This record gives sequence, C-alpha cells and structure tokens, in this order.
Amino acid sequence: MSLALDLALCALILGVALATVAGGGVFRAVIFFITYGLFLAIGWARLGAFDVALAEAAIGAGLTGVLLLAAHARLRRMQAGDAPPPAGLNLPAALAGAGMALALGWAWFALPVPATPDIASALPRSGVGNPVTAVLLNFRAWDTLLESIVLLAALLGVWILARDGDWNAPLGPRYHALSGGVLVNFGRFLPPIGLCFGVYLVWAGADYIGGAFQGGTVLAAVGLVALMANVVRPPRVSYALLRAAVVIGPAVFLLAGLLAAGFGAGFLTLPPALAKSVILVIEAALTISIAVTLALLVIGPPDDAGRSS
Amino acid sequence: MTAALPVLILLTSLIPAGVTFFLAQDSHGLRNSLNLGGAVLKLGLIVWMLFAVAGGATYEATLPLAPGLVMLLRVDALALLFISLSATLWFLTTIYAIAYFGAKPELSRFFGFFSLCVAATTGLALSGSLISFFIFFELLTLSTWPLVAHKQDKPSLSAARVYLAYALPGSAALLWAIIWLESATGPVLFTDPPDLSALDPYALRAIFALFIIGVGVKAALVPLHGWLPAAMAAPAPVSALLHAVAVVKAGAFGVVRIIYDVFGAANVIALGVGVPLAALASVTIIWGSLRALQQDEIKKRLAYSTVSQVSYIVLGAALASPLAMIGGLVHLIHQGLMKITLFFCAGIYDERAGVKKITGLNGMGQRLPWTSVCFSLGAMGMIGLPPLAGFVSKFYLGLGGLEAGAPWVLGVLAASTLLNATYFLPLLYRLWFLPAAPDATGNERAPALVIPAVVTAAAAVGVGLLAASPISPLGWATLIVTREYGP
Amino acid sequence: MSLTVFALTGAALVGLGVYGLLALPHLLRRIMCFNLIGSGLFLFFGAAGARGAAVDAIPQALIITGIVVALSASALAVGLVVALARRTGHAALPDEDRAP
Amino acid sequence: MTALYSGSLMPLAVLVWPLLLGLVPLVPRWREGALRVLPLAPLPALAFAAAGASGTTVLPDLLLGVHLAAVPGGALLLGMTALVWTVAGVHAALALKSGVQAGNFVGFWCLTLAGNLGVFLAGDVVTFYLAFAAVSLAAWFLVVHERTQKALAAGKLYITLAVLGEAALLIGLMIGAAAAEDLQITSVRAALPDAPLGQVGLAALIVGFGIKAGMVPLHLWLPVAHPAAPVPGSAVLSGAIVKAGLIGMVLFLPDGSGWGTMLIVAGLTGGFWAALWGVTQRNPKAVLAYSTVSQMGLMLMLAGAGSGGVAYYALHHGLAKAALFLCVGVMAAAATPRQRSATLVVAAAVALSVAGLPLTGGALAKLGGKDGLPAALALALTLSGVTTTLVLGWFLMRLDQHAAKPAAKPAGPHLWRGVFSGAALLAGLALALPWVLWAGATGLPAGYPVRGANVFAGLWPVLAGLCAVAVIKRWALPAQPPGDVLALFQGLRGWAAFPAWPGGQRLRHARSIRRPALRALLHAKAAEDHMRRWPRAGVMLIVAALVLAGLLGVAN
Amino acid sequence: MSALVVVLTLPLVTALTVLLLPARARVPVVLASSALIVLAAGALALAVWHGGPVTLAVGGWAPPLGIALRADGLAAALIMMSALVMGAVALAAQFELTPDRVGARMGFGFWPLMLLLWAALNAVYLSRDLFNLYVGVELLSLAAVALVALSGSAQALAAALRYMIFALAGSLLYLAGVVLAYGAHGTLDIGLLAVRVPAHTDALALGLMTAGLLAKTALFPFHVWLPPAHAGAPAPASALLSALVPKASFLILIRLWFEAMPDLASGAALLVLAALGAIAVIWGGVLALVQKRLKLIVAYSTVAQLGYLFFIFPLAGGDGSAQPWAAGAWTGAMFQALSHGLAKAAMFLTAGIYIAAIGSDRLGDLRGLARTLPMTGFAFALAAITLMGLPPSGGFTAKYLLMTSAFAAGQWPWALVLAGGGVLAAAYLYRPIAALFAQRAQTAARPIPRAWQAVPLVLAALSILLGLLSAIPFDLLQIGRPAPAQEGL
Repeated sequence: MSLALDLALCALILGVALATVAGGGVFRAVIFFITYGLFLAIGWARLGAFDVALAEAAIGAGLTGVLLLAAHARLRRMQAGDAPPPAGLNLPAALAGAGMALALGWAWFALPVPATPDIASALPRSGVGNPVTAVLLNFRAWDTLLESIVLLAALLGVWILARDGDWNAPLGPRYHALSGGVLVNFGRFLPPIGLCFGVYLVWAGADYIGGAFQGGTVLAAVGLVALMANVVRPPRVSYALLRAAVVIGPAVFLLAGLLAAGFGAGFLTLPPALAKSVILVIEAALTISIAVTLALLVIGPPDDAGRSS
Repeated sequence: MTAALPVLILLTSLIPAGVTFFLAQDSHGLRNSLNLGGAVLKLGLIVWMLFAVAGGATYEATLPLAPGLVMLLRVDALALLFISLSATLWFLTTIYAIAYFGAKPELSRFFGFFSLCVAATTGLALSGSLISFFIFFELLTLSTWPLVAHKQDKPSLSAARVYLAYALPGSAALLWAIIWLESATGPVLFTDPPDLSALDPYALRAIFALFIIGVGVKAALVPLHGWLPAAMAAPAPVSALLHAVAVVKAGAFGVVRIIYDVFGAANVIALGVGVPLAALASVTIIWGSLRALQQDEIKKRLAYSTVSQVSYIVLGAALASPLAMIGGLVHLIHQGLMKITLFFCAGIYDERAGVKKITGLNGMGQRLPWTSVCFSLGAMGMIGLPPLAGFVSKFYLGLGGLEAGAPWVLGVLAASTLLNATYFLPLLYRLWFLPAAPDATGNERAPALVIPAVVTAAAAVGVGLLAASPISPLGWATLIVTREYGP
Repeated sequence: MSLTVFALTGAALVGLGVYGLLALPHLLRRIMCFNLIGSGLFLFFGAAGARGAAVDAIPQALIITGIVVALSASALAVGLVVALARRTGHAALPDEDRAP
Repeated sequence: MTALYSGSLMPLAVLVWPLLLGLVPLVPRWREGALRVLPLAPLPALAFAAAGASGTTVLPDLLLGVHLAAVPGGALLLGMTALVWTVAGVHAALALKSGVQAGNFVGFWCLTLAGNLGVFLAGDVVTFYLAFAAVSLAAWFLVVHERTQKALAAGKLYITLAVLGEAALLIGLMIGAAAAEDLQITSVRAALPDAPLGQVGLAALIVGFGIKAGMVPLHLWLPVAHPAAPVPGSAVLSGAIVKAGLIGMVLFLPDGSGWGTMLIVAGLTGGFWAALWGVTQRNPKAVLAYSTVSQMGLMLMLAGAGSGGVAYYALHHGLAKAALFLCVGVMAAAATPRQRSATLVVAAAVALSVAGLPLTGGALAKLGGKDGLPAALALALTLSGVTTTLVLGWFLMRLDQHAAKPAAKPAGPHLWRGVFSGAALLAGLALALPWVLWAGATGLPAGYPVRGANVFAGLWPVLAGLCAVAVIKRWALPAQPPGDVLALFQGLRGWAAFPAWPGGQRLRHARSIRRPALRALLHAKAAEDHMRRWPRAGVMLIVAALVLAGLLGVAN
Repeated sequence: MSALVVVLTLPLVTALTVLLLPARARVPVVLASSALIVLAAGALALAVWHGGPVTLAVGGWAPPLGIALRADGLAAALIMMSALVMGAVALAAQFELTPDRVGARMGFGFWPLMLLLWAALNAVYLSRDLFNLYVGVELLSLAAVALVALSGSAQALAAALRYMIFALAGSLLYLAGVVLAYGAHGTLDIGLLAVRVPAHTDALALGLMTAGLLAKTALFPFHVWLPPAHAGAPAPASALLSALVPKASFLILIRLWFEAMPDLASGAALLVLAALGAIAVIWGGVLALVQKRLKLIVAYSTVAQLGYLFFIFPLAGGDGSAQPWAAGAWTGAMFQALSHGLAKAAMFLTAGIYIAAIGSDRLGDLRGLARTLPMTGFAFALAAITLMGLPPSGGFTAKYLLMTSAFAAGQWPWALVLAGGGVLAAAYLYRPIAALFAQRAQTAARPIPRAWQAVPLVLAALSILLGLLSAIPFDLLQIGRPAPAQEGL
C-alpha cells in the first residue's frame, strides 16, 4: 500500500519535473517547478524527514518559486521572459543525463550500509532534543555558520548587481498593488499570523521539527507579502538597521563560537549546561537575519528603473 | 671568512646593481662611484684570492634552497680565471660606459642591469653546483635583455626579442639536461663528479647534447648563434659586455664546466661526444669567419668574429686533452681582452667619428691614432699574430689538437687564421693606408673612452708577451689544468 | 523498497536536471534544472540515510544546509540573469542565443 | 719565481734596441726627424755580429720562454742584415720625405728589422715564429709606403701570401712542437721527420718559408712588391728579408730527407727560369726581383743539398742585391750624366760579382757554396752564372733606360752623394767582405779562389752571359707583367669580395612559416570560442566525471 | 590553535564589521585586520613548523559527528600565501577601488566580498570534512562570481554567469560524490575515509567529485569560463580570482586523491588528469599568445599555469627514495601553487595600475609605460620570471622539482611539457614586456602613487624570494604530508 503510494508520488514528482524541463514556456516551467517542490516535500514527509519536508516546502518550493516568479516577471518586462525549449532531443545532453541517472541508480544498489555516527548518545549533551537541530547548531555548527555566510554572500552579490546610478535607490522594483484589492488585504491580514507561525517554528525546532531556516523563511514570506502589498516600504542599501538585521545572525553565531574559544572551551564549543539557551539565542538571531536576507534576495538589488517608469 | 669571500665578491656587484636601480637619473656622481667602487673592491678581492688560491686555498659558501637545490658558491682556480677577466673588464667597461653615455636617459636602469649582469657572471663563475650554475645562467639571460633593448628603438627591441628567442629555449634545454642527469645521479657538485654509470650511454649522449645546446646558445655555437649579430643594435658597452665580459664567455665557460666537471674528460672521450663537439666548434669557427667576411658594418663583423673566436674555447674544451684545455681556457681571457678592445674602438669610431661602416674607416688611423692602434692590435691578436694574446691560445690549441689525435684541428686553425686575416686586414688597410674621405671628421678627445681601450690593448699584448710567466693567464690556465684536471 | 523508489527517483531527477541544464538555453530554466539536480541528489541522500535501523539525522541536516545553499546560489544566479537581461535584452549567454 | 733572464743580454739588446727606436715617432716632437734614427737601429746587431755573435739570452717568462742565440751561420747573416739595414736606413733617411707617413715608416721599419734579426737569433720556435711574423707582416707597411694604387695592390698580394705563409708555418711549427714536446728549434728539427704528421709539417714549413724565400712557384709577391716598395724597402726586402725564409729552411729541414731533393729541384727551376723571365721585365726593380728569385733558388738548392756555404753565399747576395736596389734609387736621384755613369759603374761591378766573375766576392760565394756539392749541382751553380749575367746585364740596360727618363722629382746633389756612397759602400762590401771572411766561413785554403780551374769556372759563364746580353740588347724579349703565374690567378680575383648572401632570405623564410603558424593560432582561438559554449563544455564535464569514475572503477 | 581560529574567523568578523561601518572607516579596518590575519597566518605557520599539524575539532565534536579542521604544512603555506596576496590586494584596492574612482557601489561591494572570499579560502584550506568543504567552496564560488560581476558591464555579467554555471555544475558533481561517500561510509571526514572499508561506489564518488573540482579549478577543457571572468573583473578582484580561488579546489582534489582515497588511484585516471594538465599548459600558452589585452594574456597564463599542478597526479612520490628531493612532485606542485599565486596576483595588480593610468590594457596602448611607471614594469617583469619558471624564482623551484621527479619516474614527457611550457610562457609574456619597454609612451598616463606601485613589486619580489629561500617553505610543506605523496599513488 505504502509502496504504491510512494510509487505514485514518485511518478508524480518525475512527471512534474519532466514538465519543468520539457514544458513550453518559462512561466509554466516555473509553476511546474513550484508544484514539483510541493510534491517533493510530501515525499520528504513520506521518508520521515519532516524538517527537510518543511525546508523544501518553504525554501525549495516557496521561496525559490517566488524568486523565479519575480525574476520572470522582470524578464518579461524586458522581453526576455520566454524562450521556447529547443525542439527535438539534444542527444549528447540526453546521454549525459541518462549516464548520470544510471550511474547513480547503479550506485544505489552497490551502496553498502555503513555504520552511522552515534547521534543518540551525544544528543543529551547538545542541549536540544531534535537531532537535526543538534546537528545543525551544535555538532556541525561550523557548517551552519558558513551557510549563513553563504546567504549573506549571495545577498551582497545580488546587491552589487545594481546599476551604479541606482545604488542609493530603494531595494527592488516597485510593486503596484491596488488599494483595497485582495493583496492589500491579504498583506494586512497575513503578517501577524505568519509571524506567530514563524516564531513557533523556530521555538519548536529545538526539540521537535522546524528551526531557524524554516522559521526565517516563513517570516521572509510574511515580509514579502507586506512589501508587495505596500504595507512596508522597501529600504535602501545604506539603511543601517537593515544591515544590522542582515548581519546579526552570523555575528551572534560567530560571537558565541569565539566566546567559547575565549573561555577555553574551544571554538563553537557549547557547554552542555548552557547549550540550550545559547542555541536559542543563536537561532533567534539567525532567524532575523535569514528572514531579512531571504526577503531581500527575492526583491533584488536597488532598482530605480521600475519606479521612474 | 672562507665562506664569506665568495658571497662578498658576489655582493660587490650585486649591491651596486640593487642600489643603482633606485637612484635618480641625474645622480651621476653617486651612481658612478657606486659602480666603480664595486668594481675596484671586487678587483681587490680577486687579487687577494688569486694569491690564496694559487697557494691551494678554496673558498666555499653554501645556501640550500631546497633539498637537492643547493646554491653552492665556490672559488676554485677556474672560477678565478673567469672572474678576474670579468671583473677587470667590468671595471674598464664601466669607465667606458660612463663616458659613452654621458647624460643620456635611463642610466640608472642601464647601470643597474649592467652590474646585475656582472653579478650573474660572477655567480656563474663561482657556482659549485649545476643548479647554481643554471640559476646564474638564467639571471644572466634576464639581466642582459634590458641591456640589449636599452635604446628601446625598433632594432634594439627586435634584437632583444631575438636574444630571448634563442636564450630561453636554450635554457629549457639546459634545465632539461640538468634535471635528466640529476634525476639519476643526485645533485651534481663540480667538486665531486657524478657517477654516470646509472645512465646508459645513449641517454648520456643525449644529455650531453642538451647541455651543449643549452650553453651553446650563449656561446653562439652555429647554428645557435643568430642572436649575437642581431644584438649589435645595442650600444657599444653592451656589446663589450656581451662579447667579452659576460655572455658568450658564460656559454664557453659552461662548456668547460660541463666537460670537465660534470662529465669528466675521460667520459667525454669514452662517449665519443668530444669529437663531434670539436667538429661543431670548428664549423662555427669557419662559418663565423665566413659570415664576418660578408659584413660591411664594423660591429657586425666583430660580432661574427666573436662567433668564430669563442668556439676556440669550446674547441679546446671538446678536445679534452690537457694542452687543448689550456689553450681553450687561456683563450677565454685572451679573446675577452682582444674583443673588448675591438668593441671599445668600434664604439669610439661610432661615437667620436660617426663611423659604423667599414668604408668609413678609411684614413681613420690618422684622425684617431690611439684608437686605431688599439684596434689594430686587437685585430692582429685575433688573427693570431705573435706575440699578441691570440697566438698563444692558438698555439696551445694546435698542440692540444695534435695531442688529442685530432690533427685536423690544425687545418681549422690555419683556415681560421687566414679567414681572420681576410676580414680584419682590410680594416687595417683602410685605417692606415687609404686616404680619409674628404668629409670625414672625428677626434679622440675623450680619454675615458680611449684609455680603457688602450689598457685592454696593452693587456692583450702583455698577456701574450709574458705568457710563460706564472702569473699570466696562460700560467693560471696551466695551473688549473695541472692541478684540477691533471692525471 | 520505498527507499529504493525514492532513491531511483532522485537519480532520475538528477538525469532530468542534467539534461535540462545542458540542453536549455534560457537561464531561468537552467537555474530550475540546477535545483532539480540538487533536490534529486538530496532525495537520493535522504533515502540512503534512511536505510539504517534508525533514521540518520546527519543527512537531513546536511540536506537542509544544502537547500539553503542552493537557494543562495539560485538567488545570485537569478540576480545575474536579470542584470544581464537588462543590459543585453536576453536571458541567455551571448553565444548561446541561437543554440539548437 | 724563476729569474727574469739568464745569460748574456747582448742578443736581447740587438732586438730591443730597434724596437725602442721604432717608438721614437710616437713622440710628436721627434716625429719630424724620426727618419734619422733609421741608420742607428741595426748598430747593436752589427756590433754583436762583429764580436762573433756569441752569447745566449734566456727569458723564461717571456712568451712561452724565449731563447735567444745566434743560429749556425747566424753571425754572417746577422752581420749582413745589419749592414744592409744600416745602409738602406741611411738611404731612407736621405731619400724619403718626412711627415706622418714617415713616422709610420720608421716604426714599421724598426719592427721589420727587429723581426729580421730575430729570425737569426731565435732559439725556440715561438720566438722564431714571432720574429718571422714581424718581419713578414711589418714589411707590408714598407711595401705600401707610397700609397699609390700600384703599391696598395702590391701590398694586398704581399700580405695575402705573407698570411698564407704564416698559417702554413704555424701548422708546421705546431706539429713539430707537439712531436718534440719541446719548443727548442733543435728538438723540433730532430723530431719532425719521425713525427706522426711530420711530413705534413715539413711540407707546411716549406710552403711557409718558401713563400718568404721566393721559392718557385711561391715567389709571386716578389716581382710585384719590389717595384712598388720605396727603394730602401726593396733593398732590405731583397737583401735581408727573403733570407728569413732561407734560414728557416736551413734551420728546420732535417738532413737527408726527400724534401731536400724537392728543394733542389725547386731551387734549380727558380734559379734558371726566374733569371730568364726577368729578361721580359721592363722595370729595373722587377728585373732585380726576378734576379733575387733566381739567386734565392740557387741558395735553396744549396740548402737542399746540405751545403755548408749557404750562409756565406747569402751574405754576399744580400749585400750585393741591396746595393743593386739602392743603385736604382741612386740612379733616380742622379742629376748629371756623370752621376749616372758612376752609378752604372757601381751597379755593373756588383752585377758582375753576383754573376760570379772570378775574384769578386760573388765568385768566392759560389766557390764556397760548391764545396761539398755533388758535381752536377756544382755545374748547375756554375751554369747559373750565364743566366745571372744575362738578367743583370738586362738590368743594367733597363737601369740606364730608366734613368734616361726625366726624374720624377729634382733631387739635390747632396742627396745623390749620400745615397751613392751608401750604395758604393755596400758594393764594396759585397766585393770585398767575402775575401775577409773566406777562411772563417768556408774553411777552405786562402788560395782556393785563385786556382785556375776555379777562375775558369767563374769566367766562362760570365762571358757567355755577356754574349747573351748582347743578343737580347738587339732582340729584346716581349714585355710581360711582373708576377708571371699570378696571371693564372686573375680569374680568382675578388677574393676579398666574398659573395654576400641576400640578407633577407632568412627573413622571407621566417615569414613563410609564420603564416601557417598564425593560421593555427587563429584556429585555436576559434576552437576556444567553440568550447566556451556551455552545452558542449557541460557534456564534456559529465563525460569526464563518468570516464574518470569508470577508469577508477575498472582499476579497482 | 588560537591562530587557527583567528585565521578562520577574523575575515568573517571583519566582513560583518565592514557591512556595519561607515564608508570612511572601511578601508582602515580592512587593512588593520588584514595585517592581523597575516600575523596570525605567520603564527599558524610557526606553530605548524614547531609542533606539527594543528588540529581542531569544531565544537568539541570529533568526527564522524563533528567537523575536524587541520592545519598541516600545506594548509599553513597556502593560508600564508593567501594572506599575503589578500593583504597586498587590499593595499592596492584602497587606491584603485575608491568610491570617487569607481563609484559607491563598487567602492562598497568589493570589501565584504573580498573578506568573504578570504574566509572561504581559509575555511577550505583547513577543513577535513567533505560536506563542510562543499559549503566552503560554495561560499568561495558565490563571492568569486560576485567579484567578477562587480564591474557591471554586460561582458562581465555574461562572464560571471558563465562562471556561475560552471561553478554550480561543478558543485553538484562534487555534492553527488559527497552523497555517495557518506552513503557508503557514514562519514565525511577525510581522515576516517582514509581508513574506510572500500566500497564499489567509491570510484564513482571520486570520479564525480574530481570532475566537479576540475570545473572549478579550470583545468582544460573546463577552463573556458576563466579567461573572460578573470579579465572582466576589476584588477584587484582578478588578482584574487586568479591567484587564489583555483588553488582551493585544487587543494580539495589533493586531499581527496592523496589523503581520502589514495587507494583508488589508477594509472589511467592519473594519466588522464596529467594529460589534461599538459594540454592546458600548451593550450593556455597558445591562446595567451593571440590575445590583445594584458588581462586576457594573464588570464590565459593562469590556465596554462594551473595545468602544471596536475602533473602531481602521476608523478607524486614517483621518484624513489634515493634522492634528497623525495616527494619532489608533490612539493613541486605546491610550490607552483604558491609561487603562481604570488606572481599572478602581482601581475593582475600591475594590470590594474596600467588601467588606472591609461584607461586601457590593450597591448598597443601599453607602449612605453615602463618609462613612465618603472616600478610597475619591473614588477611585471619579475612576476613574469616566476611564471616562466626561471631561476631563482619559486616557479623555478616548482618546475625543477616536478621535472626531476618526471625523469626519476621515467615519465619524461611531462618534463618536456614543463620545459616547453616555460618557453611558451616566455613567448606570451614577452609581448606585454616588449610593449612596456618600447620607446615612447603614446598615451599620457595619470600619476599613480608610489605606494600603489610598490604593492605588486613586493608580491613579485616575494615570488622570487620563494625560490631563493625555498628551503623553508619546502620543509613547511613536508609537515603532515600524506604518505601517498611519498610513495606514489
């Protein structure tokens, strides 16, 4: 039964993916891609990886989708939004793709089942109950710290893509929302709920599912809706609070790590007694940064063109 | 102290080089005194060491760069032979160059590289290991390039390009050879000839050929000589440097080192590579002379003459018999003295009388008598007339050829003598016998240009005249051969 | 068995993504394909991590990190595509405008 | 440290003194009167020769170790050379114009002199070679002194042959020195015949010396250079310098080798043929030059036969021939018929002496030479009197004719008197000195020259020759340019104008390879643009991944 | 250990600080912290020198649970080299990328991106965890791509995008390998992987990871993104991209092949890698010959120079134990990486000076600049010496060691490429040098502060000094050298 369900799910996933790749029209491909992300999230849930499912839904499907949609909208305005996929099969590419798929498929059957790291015994010392969170924020905190920096780097990268003349303009293109329209109402109504949900995800992430990334994403979505609804105004690059918000997550994380090193515990070493609270502080800070960063990533670099036109 | 001396002697030109680069263009006094001071200091050190080394002392300084890459500076008799030449000529050339350039631009660059060139030559001479030899060999290549290009006009730049186009593949071949050899034998120190039994004879021959290609470019062995005549676009002091003080000498010196200190004369004979090299040197001797005949520019003719003459050294080394070796080694000095005289004079003709072509020499004997006398002495020395320096080398080479069982060398020497006479005597003929062109001008009221030429000419006579004295180059060469390569 | 299904789906997704990445000139599509490959790999990884007696949390954590990293890369890429299109009018690399 | 020198300093002084005097013109103040030092230059040599030429100098540091000592017969030759150079020096001092050219002339005159003397003093091959080179090459300047077209052309020929000779000599000496492992001339001479390349060395030496000594057929330069040189130059060339080649033959040729025979043949050929060929010449100096070739031929014959009288013969010939050449100058300076006839008388006396008229120095020289000679060769020597008389008679006629032409420049009577007395002195010495030296040099009894048979043997060739002179006075032979066989080489002219390759050839070649190279580079650029396209590069990347994996997998 | 943490985190801290600082304070803070990092790098190198490799289990969790960092000699040397290059680039950029010269956007953007790049480099140099390396490499790539795009021109954006595609594809391939490695062995730690139970999938994992890293290291034929990207970036950024970025991915390759899975190496695969390297040497050289812009020449030179690094694969350890330069190839390749880094940075910085002076880097416009800017011309020439592999530069030491082991291993064709590549380098570097030294400047040059001119000169001199004093780095590189680098793969 469950196998049939999985098979059906996988067929769906593959079908949507195929539609993403082969479907005509970039916009349709984006829609398929978002759909794909949602199906995949279900797949993750089927695999019992609820944290991943949440992340995939929020980030992989949701945020990436919004990002692509926004980009597509801008491209369409530049007449670059669409290009029909090339007719016919690109044989070398198909062979390469098939080769990769077959190689991985073969690998699945050749893969031995190894002994995995013993998380269970280390979990009590991590300060959190959710093993995924423990890995993310304690066992492999260095990964996560770097990851937050990656986000920051992407944001900086996006920012510098502004044209020189636009540098001091507010971030992103201007969104036109009809006053009293659905979006505006939605924008007024959604944020408080989203805020609560996002904070909950972060809080719960410590012991159940969720975490800074998932929570941050929800918050980012809230922010985006608010922006699109013109509820809040897009800031400028030079806005100090904005920069502080972007920086605070990695900064707190780094500071925690360095303090630990300074007190002799070693870099990023969290004493079990303090671990829980420190992780919560870090998560809180991270959430702020992630939320702001993700939202800013979606709205893009400072752009005066949309405003003046 | 024994370790400091080789380093010190290197520094006497390296420090002026380094400092000169940063001097302002118009600080003539400081620059000149720096360079001349370095030269004098170096000469002093060399004289000191000459006596010490004659008494059997050796000086050594080691700087390990990396395992197997050992920078070894070592003063032995052969090294001293070469550096005494280059130091003496450096000193004279510096005087000459100061007068030659006057207040022309870019002098700090020129003298910087000039001293660097001499430093490289010194290092090359003092090198006690193949790898330090290579390092200085390359340093020489590089520091010479800006000198050749010094005028920065089209001919100079093209000459400089040609120079590099020959020199760098040559270096690649040399490096290739060094590494091929060392990969089998370990690092090669000149004091301790490597055990060649690890390589089969064919590989050894190939290595030898690569070595010769590598240093042969510098020694201007035919067919690797094309850069030398092209480099005539450079100013006269640079020609002097290329032909006498440093570059071609470095090549010839390299041949000597490779034959005697890397392979060993016995191995060279056993491998059967000495005779082909001697033949190549002979071809070069003849070919250079033939080409010299065709030139109607004085410096070009001199350049081809160098091609021919430097191969005497190679010939002497390749014959691998003691007397030939003496002849080759002593020619290192003798050719340097004679050729630098000729180039000094050519520069004076150019600078003071505007004469570049051979036809312009008509009647110059009257207008520039000192220069012309020096030029004539240099030319006659090249021909090999006794008692000038060239005769002594030629005589020993001939004896060495016979000793080595290669009597054809005599034919080569005789042909070379004739050809040398054929391309030099018309010059003397014009200088002394033909009337000057009516519009010819020129004087030699430039003592700083003439005196170096007179000194080297006198030296070229002196070393021939006093050849048998133990302090002569011949005496020194004999000491080297009997002490270090003797049976 | 389910794991195998998911893993093979992941492999197929990778294959599909590779094809799209190579064959499609529009850069937004390429970015989507890049994400397809990424998620396919994660799926494979997740399946692999779930084979043991207990579900291994490390792959899940790594996958979350990977998803964020992929998003970051996608965001920068999208930004580049938009900026390029704004200057050239095309959302494809200059020499691949008329790619077959 | 070895001592700077050992032995007597006299031989060294002989050489150094002229060299020092040669530097006189370098001092600007002295340059004007520099010609006046010329007669002084050979004086130490003269003194040394008069004192018996004994003493050895060894200078171990100089060159490759210099040994100076008079060679066998060296005293005679040294004396002769010194005398010739002294008188010629006087002539030059009187006859040549002073000035810058004269300064050069003085310098090279002295250098040539030193070389000429050095040849007779050298004990080792290097010194010998040095001296030989000095005398050969410095004489170039004597030949071209007048800087006329003719002189310059003659100089060119002279220097060419001289350099060739030097090269040949160097080969020979090196082979000898290598065989002897020693630089002493005596050792080299001993080692040469048995050395591996001894025969080549000997041949080379003969060529080298032969050129200098005017050995047929290497004599080319003599008839060309002598007329071109100023009179004192010709005098020393013919009187003294050519003897350097002769002494070389004597010093280096071992006894009893096949080369002796060769020398005899070449010498006899030259001895007769050159004298006859001289009759075709019009320039008296050219006639004399051929006479020199002829006489040198006889001397070479003597040397080849191993006669002990070579030096003695050469002594006479040197003095006589120098006197004859000076007579040409005297005749040119002669202003009055009386002076001309006086000149002719002196010249005739010397000519007869050279021809071997009995009781003259020349007759003694021939007798000394015949001593110990095989009969046939002695007969040839006697017979040579005929041709010598002929050619010198012809010379006298040409001299007379020459003088009849208007003098190029009027010369003062003092000049004539001075140069005449010089010529006369040499003439007198030529006639008389052999008498003085007879016993010492030949070891024959004092009455030997006046024996009837000897007188007769001297007399008849002269008479026969005089008859021949009468014949050619009537029927002169057609004129030939000096240098005879040189005409054969006219086809090879332009030896200096070596064909120049077109310089651009290599460049063109370079350009022709440059084009394909350039095209290849452009292809590379196009290929790079092609590879830059992601679809290709991406496929390659995936392929690379799978191939690498495959390669790794197959191996494990 | 503290030095290690400083080296690891100070660039990050500075990057975050710079984001918060006002424009005025930016440069002084960056310079001060650069100096501190250089010092810390020195301290780390000293610590490694005296005490052997420095290891840090981040968070106190040992692998396989946590991430281990380890500074061996190689990492310390690369950190030191990067610190020097970064410091120099910062010094040059303070003149070159001032807001009034290039605008507020570039004037701001460069600094945090540069620092993030630095942080990523140090993280990659030190990390022993495959996934952590993935994150580090991604950070590196994103920062690098952003730097390429910094100038904002269409060409730069296209180049950045192309770079991005290659980098992303490379990352995915690498990630695929990481997934397989963890799937088969349950660990990502290099040290633990070295003692793993071999699995069949290892070959696939290594192949995928290697191919991905090749794309990032720009080995032929995956170099095509590099020249436009490196030539399109502002000069200080180009210096970083060319000198440092490819070294990071190359280092991971080394870690994989020599430390994690040395048992997998097969002759054919090694041969393929080195052959691609050899082709890169020739191809890069040939294409550098036909370029008309200085930065493109220098960029293609990077393609060629990176090719040498790959000779390490068939050669490392192949020289037997008899010679004193055992492990020559391994050390030689690392010397190449170090000296190329210094010299290439110097070269791009000189290009930046020329562009600042005359507004162009076309060879035709550079004529005669050696006279106007002698120090810069000298710096370029010195750097060229290193790239040509002429003594006594670090490039020479590298080439010497590589060639020696090529001969000792009996694989002389690599030596041929090494020698020929040097000649080719001379040929393509000769063109700019000849142009610089030509007689007369055609364009009037704007004045350049001497301090700015001195920066590339110092770097170039360092690259020479590396050869002169190669004994010290040589010994440093031996510390913690993996065993397969002694015995051969």
